[in-house]
Amino acid sequence: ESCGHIRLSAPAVRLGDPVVASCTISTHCSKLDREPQILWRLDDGPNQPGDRQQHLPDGTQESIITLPHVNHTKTFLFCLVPWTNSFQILDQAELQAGYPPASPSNLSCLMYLTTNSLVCQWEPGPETHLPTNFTLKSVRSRADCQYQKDSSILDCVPEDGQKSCSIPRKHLLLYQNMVIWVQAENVLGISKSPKLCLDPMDVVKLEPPTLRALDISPDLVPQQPGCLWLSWKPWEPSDFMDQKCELRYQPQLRGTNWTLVSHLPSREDQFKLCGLLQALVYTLQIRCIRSPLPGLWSSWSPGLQLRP
Amino acid sequence: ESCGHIRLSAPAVRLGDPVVASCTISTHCSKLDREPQILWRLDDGPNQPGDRQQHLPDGTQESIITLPHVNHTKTFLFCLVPWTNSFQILDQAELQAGYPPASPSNLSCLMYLTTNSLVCQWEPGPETHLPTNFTLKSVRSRADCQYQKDSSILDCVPEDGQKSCSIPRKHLLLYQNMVIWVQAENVLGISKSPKLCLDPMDVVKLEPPTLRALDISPDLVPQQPGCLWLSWKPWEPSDFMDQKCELRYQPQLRGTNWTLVSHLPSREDQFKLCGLLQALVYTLQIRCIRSPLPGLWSSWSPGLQLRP
Amino acid sequence: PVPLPQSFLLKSLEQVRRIQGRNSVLLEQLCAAYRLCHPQELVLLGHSLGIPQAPLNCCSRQALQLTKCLSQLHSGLFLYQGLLQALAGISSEVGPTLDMLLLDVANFATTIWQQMESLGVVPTVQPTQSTMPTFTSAFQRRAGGVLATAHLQSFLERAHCALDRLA
Repeated sequence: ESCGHIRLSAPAVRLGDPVVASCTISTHCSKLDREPQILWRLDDGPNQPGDRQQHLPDGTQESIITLPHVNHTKTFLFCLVPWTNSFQILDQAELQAGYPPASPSNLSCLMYLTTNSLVCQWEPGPETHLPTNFTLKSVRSRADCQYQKDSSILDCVPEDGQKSCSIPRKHLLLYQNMVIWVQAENVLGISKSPKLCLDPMDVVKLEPPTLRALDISPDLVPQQPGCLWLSWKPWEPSDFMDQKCELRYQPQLRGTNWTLVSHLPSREDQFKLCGLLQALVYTLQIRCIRSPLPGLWSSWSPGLQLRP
Repeated sequence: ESCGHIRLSAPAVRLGDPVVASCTISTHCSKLDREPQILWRLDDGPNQPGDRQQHLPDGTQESIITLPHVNHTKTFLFCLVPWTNSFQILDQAELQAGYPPASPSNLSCLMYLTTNSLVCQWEPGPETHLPTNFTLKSVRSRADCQYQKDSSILDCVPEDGQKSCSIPRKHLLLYQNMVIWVQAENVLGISKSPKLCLDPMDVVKLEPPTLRALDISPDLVPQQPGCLWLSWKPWEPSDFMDQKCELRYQPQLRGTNWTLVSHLPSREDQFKLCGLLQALVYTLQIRCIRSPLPGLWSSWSPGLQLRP
Repeated sequence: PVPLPQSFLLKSLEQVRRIQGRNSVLLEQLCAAYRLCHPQELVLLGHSLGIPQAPLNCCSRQALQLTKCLSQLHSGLFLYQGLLQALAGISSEVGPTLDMLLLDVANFATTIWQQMESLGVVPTVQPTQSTMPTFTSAFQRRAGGVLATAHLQSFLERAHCALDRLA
């Protein structure tokens, strides 16, 4: 049984809040004088007496100190007594200070067809100065995004410090809705992000098709001035998905706008684009989206430079 | 119970060796004619009859085929019978061919103070064409490198295809001898490398010290023509080891040799090197070795270019 | 009969195409790894191993019965899920593809079941897996894999036709 023991009103408080500490010295502490003066020290600070020291009914000595504003995120509190010509530390307590976690925000998810995993990311909110654990929680739900209280909730724990988490394929029920949220927790509290309800297949991260120029030999098809022959095929992993695409083109001239051709199929072996000015070099790009089922636009394909 | 069953004289043979295969068709194979002609196929080759087909006492049909020289490292052998207007595969056997492993050679080990692991590497020997497992085996031994037969042997399995293995610190008894060898094994045999007996601390991979020029201000020490002031300190992780070092220097002139200064300490705050020609730029390098205890020379430090 | 919702049909068609794609990859891998490239050469073995094929007659153009068609779709997927599970551990080359295929088939079966629930035509008794073939050799497991995958491919083609007609 150690000689001294520190008790804190709370192991962690909000930055700036007060904390009360008590240090009691048990009677059987033989090596000490009968009623030693109990002293306190914060980290490397000076030894200072408590606010008051009293004799408890059971014979133990107790010193109480109040720290009005804890303004360090981590403080070591020492309880000491004078001994011969030095001081002896009897106990040490670690006091943490910070903020309860704010609700994580901007939760968004993408389904990657290459890794077959759903990756969600979020904004953690302001610094809490305390060890704070983020957990991505998900649960299968009915079409109306309701789920039984007892349905099993999957925890996805991000890698250290990451603000995203990847749910592997074996935990995903594709083509069904699931409810997803982030929980943040530290010693001062717990908070939850707003809930998302989605079918992973509706948030597929789609890559654009590969756009190519076709060099149609003149004897096959009469050359038409101001026309280009193009072909494209969908990004291979998304081949099974019905998609619609749009093509945009713009001459390499300062100040010209893009011209858009919409409602194109995701696979085109021979596409003739006319109405172009022969002298100019055009930049062409294409992008697609899952359709008619819900989906997200892919990015634009890398620019293809062609002269009609 | 399936209709047909292939037996091989051996699942694996040396490249070029013969193999004998038999395929027996059980009597309860109702769907087949009474005495179907048993055929063989190698990989995508043609269907061919066996050397001979016979009726066994228990009523089963057996076809035997001899492959005089197996010259593919992996062959699929099929046993088929004609059925309606096609052929039916009754069984398939996988025949491997290659060589038993030669003894691994050039086994050498280095102790890395940064990772605290002993890394051993070896030459695997000629290609065996068969899945061959290499295992680095080690056992604690007495000073005379003998060890009891029942002492526990540690297996270090290299990462796929690697010809080295790293024994972590917790499996090493430093300052004691251990016996180390490599075992290679495949379906055709087992081989062992010659044994090494070493104390990991005697094969430390030492890094050279950091060599620096001292600019001693003239008023402190009278400038002496043709002299350089140097300082060096040992590579930090090897600081606890007694080492001796040697310095070499050479003017940047074609055809000049290195001059060597031996038996230097591993730490020198002020070292005066004289006898140099003032007009020339010299390249200086230093290396060290654990001493007097056994050790390996570090590499030479990067060249330091100085003009006396 | 009650028309099926467009989103269900579109999702089902997409899932069929997804599974067909992965299924043909598995067939290619089994062919490349074991030279078992012609399922028609394994018919006899299939009989002796008892590799079942799932019926889809109620989805045919001539005899379409919507509720029974959905039920046959679900039972067929459930059967092939069992068959594919019996192939687990077949080899490291095809393992990953097999695992993904299993998940896709299971998810598609759930899509069908959910739709049957919405239509209130869920059979009173939950489907139980019929006895699966047992493989006594690596060859039987590989050959069983080729046959099961080939049967699943033809099942999916018929399912695609039926769903296409309904969409």
